[in-house]
Amino acid sequence: MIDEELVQLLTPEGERVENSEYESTLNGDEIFGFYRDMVIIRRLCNESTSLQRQGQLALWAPVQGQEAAQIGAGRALAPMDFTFPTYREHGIAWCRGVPPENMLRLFRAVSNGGWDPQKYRHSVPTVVLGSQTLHAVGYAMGIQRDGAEEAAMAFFGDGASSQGDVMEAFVWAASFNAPVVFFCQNNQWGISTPSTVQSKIPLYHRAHGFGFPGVRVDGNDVLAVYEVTKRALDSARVGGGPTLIEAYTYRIGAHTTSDDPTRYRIDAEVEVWKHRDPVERVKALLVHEYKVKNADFDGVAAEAETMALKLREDVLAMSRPDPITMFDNAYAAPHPLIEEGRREMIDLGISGGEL
Amino acid sequence: MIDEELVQLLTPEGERVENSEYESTLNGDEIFGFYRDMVIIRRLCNESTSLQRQGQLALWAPVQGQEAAQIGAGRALAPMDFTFPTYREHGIAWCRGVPPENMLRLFRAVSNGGWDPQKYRHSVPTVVLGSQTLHAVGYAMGIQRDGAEEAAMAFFGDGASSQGDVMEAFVWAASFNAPVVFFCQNNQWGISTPSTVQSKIPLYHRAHGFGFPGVRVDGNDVLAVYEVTKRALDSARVGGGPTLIEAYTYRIGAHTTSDDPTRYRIDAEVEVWKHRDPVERVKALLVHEYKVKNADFDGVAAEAETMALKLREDVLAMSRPDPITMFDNAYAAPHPLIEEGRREMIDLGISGGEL
Amino acid sequence: MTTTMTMAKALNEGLRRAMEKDPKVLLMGEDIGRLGGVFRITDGLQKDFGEDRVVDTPLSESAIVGTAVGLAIRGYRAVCEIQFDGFVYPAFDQIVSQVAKMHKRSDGAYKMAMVIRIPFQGGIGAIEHHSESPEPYFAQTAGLRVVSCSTPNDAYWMIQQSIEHDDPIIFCEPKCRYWEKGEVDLESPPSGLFDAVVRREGTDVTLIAYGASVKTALRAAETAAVEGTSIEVIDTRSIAPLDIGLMAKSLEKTGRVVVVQESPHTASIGSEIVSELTQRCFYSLKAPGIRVSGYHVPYPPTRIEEDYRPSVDRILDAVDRVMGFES
Amino acid sequence: MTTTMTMAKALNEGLRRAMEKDPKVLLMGEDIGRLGGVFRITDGLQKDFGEDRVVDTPLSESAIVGTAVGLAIRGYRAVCEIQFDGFVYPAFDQIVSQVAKMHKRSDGAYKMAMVIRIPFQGGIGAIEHHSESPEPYFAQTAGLRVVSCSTPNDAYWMIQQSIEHDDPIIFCEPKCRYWEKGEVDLESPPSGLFDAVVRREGTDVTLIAYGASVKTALRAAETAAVEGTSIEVIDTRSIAPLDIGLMAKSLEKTGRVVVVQESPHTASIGSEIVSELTQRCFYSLKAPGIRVSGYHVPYPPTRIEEDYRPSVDRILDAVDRVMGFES
Ligand SMILES: Cc1ncc(C[n+]2csc(CCOP(=O)(O)OP(=O)(O)O)c2C)c(N)n1
Ligand SMILES: Cc1ncc(C[n+]2csc(CCOP(=O)(O)OP(=O)(O)O)c2C)c(N)n1
Ligand SMILES: [Mg+2]
Ligand SMILES: [Mg+2]
Repeated sequence: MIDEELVQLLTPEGERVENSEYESTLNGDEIFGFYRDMVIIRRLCNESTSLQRQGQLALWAPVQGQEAAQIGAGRALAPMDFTFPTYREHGIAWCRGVPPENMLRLFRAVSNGGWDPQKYRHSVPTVVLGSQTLHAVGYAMGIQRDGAEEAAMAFFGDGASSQGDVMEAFVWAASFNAPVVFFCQNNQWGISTPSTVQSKIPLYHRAHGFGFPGVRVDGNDVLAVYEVTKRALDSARVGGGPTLIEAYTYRIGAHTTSDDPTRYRIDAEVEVWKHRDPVERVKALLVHEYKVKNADFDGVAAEAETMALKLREDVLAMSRPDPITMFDNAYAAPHPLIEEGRREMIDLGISGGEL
Repeated sequence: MIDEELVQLLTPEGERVENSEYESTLNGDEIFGFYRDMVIIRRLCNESTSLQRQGQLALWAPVQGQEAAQIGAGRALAPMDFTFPTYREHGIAWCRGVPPENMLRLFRAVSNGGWDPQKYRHSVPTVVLGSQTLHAVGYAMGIQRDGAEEAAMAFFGDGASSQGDVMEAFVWAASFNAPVVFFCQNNQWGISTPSTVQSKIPLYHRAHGFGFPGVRVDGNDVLAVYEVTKRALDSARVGGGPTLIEAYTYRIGAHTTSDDPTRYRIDAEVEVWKHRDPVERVKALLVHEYKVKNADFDGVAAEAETMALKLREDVLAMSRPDPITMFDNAYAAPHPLIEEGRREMIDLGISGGEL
Repeated sequence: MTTTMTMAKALNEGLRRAMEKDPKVLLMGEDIGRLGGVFRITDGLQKDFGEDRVVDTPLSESAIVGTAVGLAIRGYRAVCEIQFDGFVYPAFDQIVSQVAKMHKRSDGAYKMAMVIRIPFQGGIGAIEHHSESPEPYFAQTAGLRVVSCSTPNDAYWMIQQSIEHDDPIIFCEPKCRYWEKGEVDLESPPSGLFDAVVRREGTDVTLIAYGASVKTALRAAETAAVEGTSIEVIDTRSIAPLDIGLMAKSLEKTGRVVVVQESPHTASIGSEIVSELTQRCFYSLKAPGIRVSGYHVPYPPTRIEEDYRPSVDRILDAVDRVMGFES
Repeated sequence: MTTTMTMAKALNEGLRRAMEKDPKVLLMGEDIGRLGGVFRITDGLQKDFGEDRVVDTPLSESAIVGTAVGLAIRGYRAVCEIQFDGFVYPAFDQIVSQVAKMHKRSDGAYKMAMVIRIPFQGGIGAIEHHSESPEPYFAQTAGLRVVSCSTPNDAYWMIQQSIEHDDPIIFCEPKCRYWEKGEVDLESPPSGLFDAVVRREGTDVTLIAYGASVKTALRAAETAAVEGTSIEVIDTRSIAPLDIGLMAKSLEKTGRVVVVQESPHTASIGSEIVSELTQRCFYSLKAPGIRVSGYHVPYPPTRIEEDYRPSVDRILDAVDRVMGFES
């Protein structure tokens, strides 16, 4: 994994790497905290996959392999920053404080969102590829007008990078010098499409053509992701303008539970990347450098287990919404067709709801 | 006008410039031919402006200042190449052999196109900014499938460069290594918007982020534009993939005859660029290096005059189409609503046409 | 207090007043700053409110609307200018999948307060893409509201009401009426934003129109009056939702309805009005409702646009048909 | 020769046959190659026809359609797969301003022969944007044609007929029916591409539907039959243009019409059908036409989608209303 361009602070074996531009500012407790985040997210993700297999979720989009990218980025955020995710940013949602059961409301098909985006400063899940990048830029333009020292951060994938919206977001961010960080998780696949179909050169280069910095970071190295993201956010908050971060990582699992990756990629590739596991890497560091005990790791595992059980319970308890709720929040102000629809539904006896 | 990045073969004063990468391959006759093209195009453009002022055209989009960019590019094309213009590529249309009166049918509002795009291998005028760049890439993908040694060439402006479609065209051209040349005339304005709003760095850099070459050429230097374009086309035709050419030039006139540039730009800027006039530049070269006589220049002027008169006559002779022609070519195959519309129009006595 | 001004000026004044009232209101669009917009609707506003509130944007419609979404999340109220109707489609995805659905997706946490101003319809002799009627697309889309002004007074008030409204609004401006003058009441709005109004009373036929077609409808009504037919002209003002109640009341009186629109008739506002009215007023109907629409062709070269757009003659022909239906 | 297959397989076979017949036919889309598309409609085709004819594209819908335009100019016939209905909107501008209008703009020199395949409507329990009904937008747009298959046999033939057709066609596939089996006649097409068909004969009510709703309509007709109401079910097949003639003939017999669709009713296909039929069959009408549609809300979370989509119950309720109208 020798790549001149890649910012890396830890080898896949968990050994420190010298980097002329970035150094880790994290202490052992913080790193252990990141480890805990990653373990919990992975466990919750696995639980969600089983829930889906058992027919309890309509769909699940696994995050396995991308935990370091998401936790490194998520932990670099300041509370007042605002994040704009896709459908796979469970690790970011976790860092923003979104309760896990909220993350699953979309996948249980009981909500088109799932959490209060204003409360957690973490926007709604975005399924139409790339749209959210423009929302982030607009939000960042709002930050500028408020004179606030805050940043917006947009997440997207290697596949989404080919959408016009994402590139318009680059144009605008550069034009207005907006306080926004673009965080592209290049997990090398967009469903069955390899990232080389989107770009033959590393994606972070794209930023340079728009006039702002692009950085490629080892997305399986939580220390590196953290430092790179933190610097980009710090810069954005004080008028330094946008940065594109390409977190070079890998989607270990299927695109979603509906997908069958054996149809389009070979096991050997997955195996190679399993050896670059982001969780094991930081665990190795914790063992060697910080002498963290097995008992501590076990403690995290146990905590994750408990959370997974709680998540399962919460999901099972999410019942089918009253159909009449489909009329809620379609509009903010009264609307005759909404009233008409509600009335019809009640008349038909489909809902026991009231007008 | 010292700009390290800019490919230039002639100074604004018409003196040769040494360039390490490009040298002019044109002989005196050819250069005189380009001069003639430019003079004719300018004259026809001025005639069109007067026609508009006299109420004979709905609109006109002047090309003044951009003659070298268009003639240099247009003359670099091979007959079998296919070009995809905007609404301002009168010089390209000229090089493709489109009769001048055809170019004006759009502006006289008697057609949404005006010429046979298949015959001249020059596509229809495109008004929705940037759309045509994708058409060019698709056409180039067709060339690849036919195994032909041809190229497609897409024209667009600095303003249009901010449209998602243009950037998707870059992604696709790179991904498929398509034989397409993107020719951006950076005339520094998109109506009232300076090109610096679209990009703070020179636009040709954008190509590098997509993984293909970008070149900035002095768009007022017909020799340089020709060589740069020719090389890009040659490369595309033999599998070298796309190139982005930024022709750095200036829109001397108004955006269109509906526009009032005094509202947003200062005369001094226009004056500076008038001193970089593309026609005068090549004329100076012809005088000094090739000893072209005044009589020859006068001959061109007279020829242009005759063509302008003919254009005026042709335009005045373009009468209002029979309204029933609006139903022609809406569909290629029969369609009940078209029949219905035709019938109604005839019944109403609006058209004397027949079903 | 009333004063006379063009619709363009009324919109300009309406925007100014909205910006004065609420510092969160900002304008975004192509060429709206120094140039004042290609129609000068925002003339002088950048000078008075600054570049942060009257934003000249890069040329990307999807981004104009997409960033307005982000601004709405941050509590701003963006008024986006789309330069011409035919250039709204690059923003269609953001409008239909984001603007229209984000309030719902956020379970009410986000308000998508924004106005998307579109100079629409034809009649100015322009080239292609400058004369279209995209309102049926937006009316079909749940989550949006669509309105159109037909007089300077409505322009002045409806733009302000739209900006104050918490749902996203597609604001359709009949560009061929920008330069026509009318009385503007600077003190109180003529009616609610979603109310239709009767522009002329009549007893034989209900003639429904919006935008530029309202004036054409009124002209047709005048001509018809000379010939003895009494036409009631209704300006829908709101295109979605439709104030069907008012239209039904009129139809119950007249028994005949003609709807005028510049868009082609398939799945149009006219189709909607005719379907709804047929359902509500079936027994009052003396003739089936008729739509007078643009033809089902791409907007033609404008030398012949007046034969594409519903004309007084075509409206009167439709009136004759509904009047003569029994025979 | 007939054989039984699913609609997914029928589309696959239809595509295969079209590609065999005409070397200019090529398929483009996201994940259509090695994966065979998320619905496996193109399964195995890349293996057999190569990467140049079954093109896995970068993820940009506007480019999928925009390059298809260029390919059409070069004489190719692209069949574009849009992965799900909700992802067609980024391509809306190319579809509406280019695909629909280039034949006209070129004064006939260009043929925009292409098919844009869209798996549409709901019923598969998916997340947002995977269950929409965008057909009203395309039906409104002059220059386009819109069709939808409701059986494997139609799927097999209509996809081939669409590919052979010289106008651009929006091909709407009812995704929730992909896995249902039916007889496919491999020798001759059931009817012309733009013909509606009567799926069940009846005398009391004309029930019109397309796509996934056809089966629901047939179920409703069965139930109604038990209760003594005879319903004629028409599958429009073509959504634009509409085969109004066939529908009018039915309505002249029954006097009552109900249209079923999953899109909201405003400016919808249903509005169009009701308006047109009212105009053509005014004196035959015993009751006003009724539309049974999706509600005017963003497509809801799919745990409750079956209460959003027109159900047998809602259709029967509408049937009761048109049957009981006189009383
Ligand atoms: C506009 C749009 N087109 C297509 C899709 C269908 N789709 C969902 S995810 C996906 C792949 C995205 O890949 P990438 O951006 O790399 O993100 P990842 O799934 O790898 O996290 C596709 C094509 C979509 N959601 N939106
Ligand atoms: C999608 C779209 N948005 C807006 C417009 C209106 N418009 C026409 S030309 C123009 C400026 C284009 O500038 P540029 O691309 O630099 O080309 P130039 O006119 O300078 O040749 C604008 C905004 C349009 N034609 N298409
Ligand atoms: Mg990916
Ligand atoms: Mg320009």
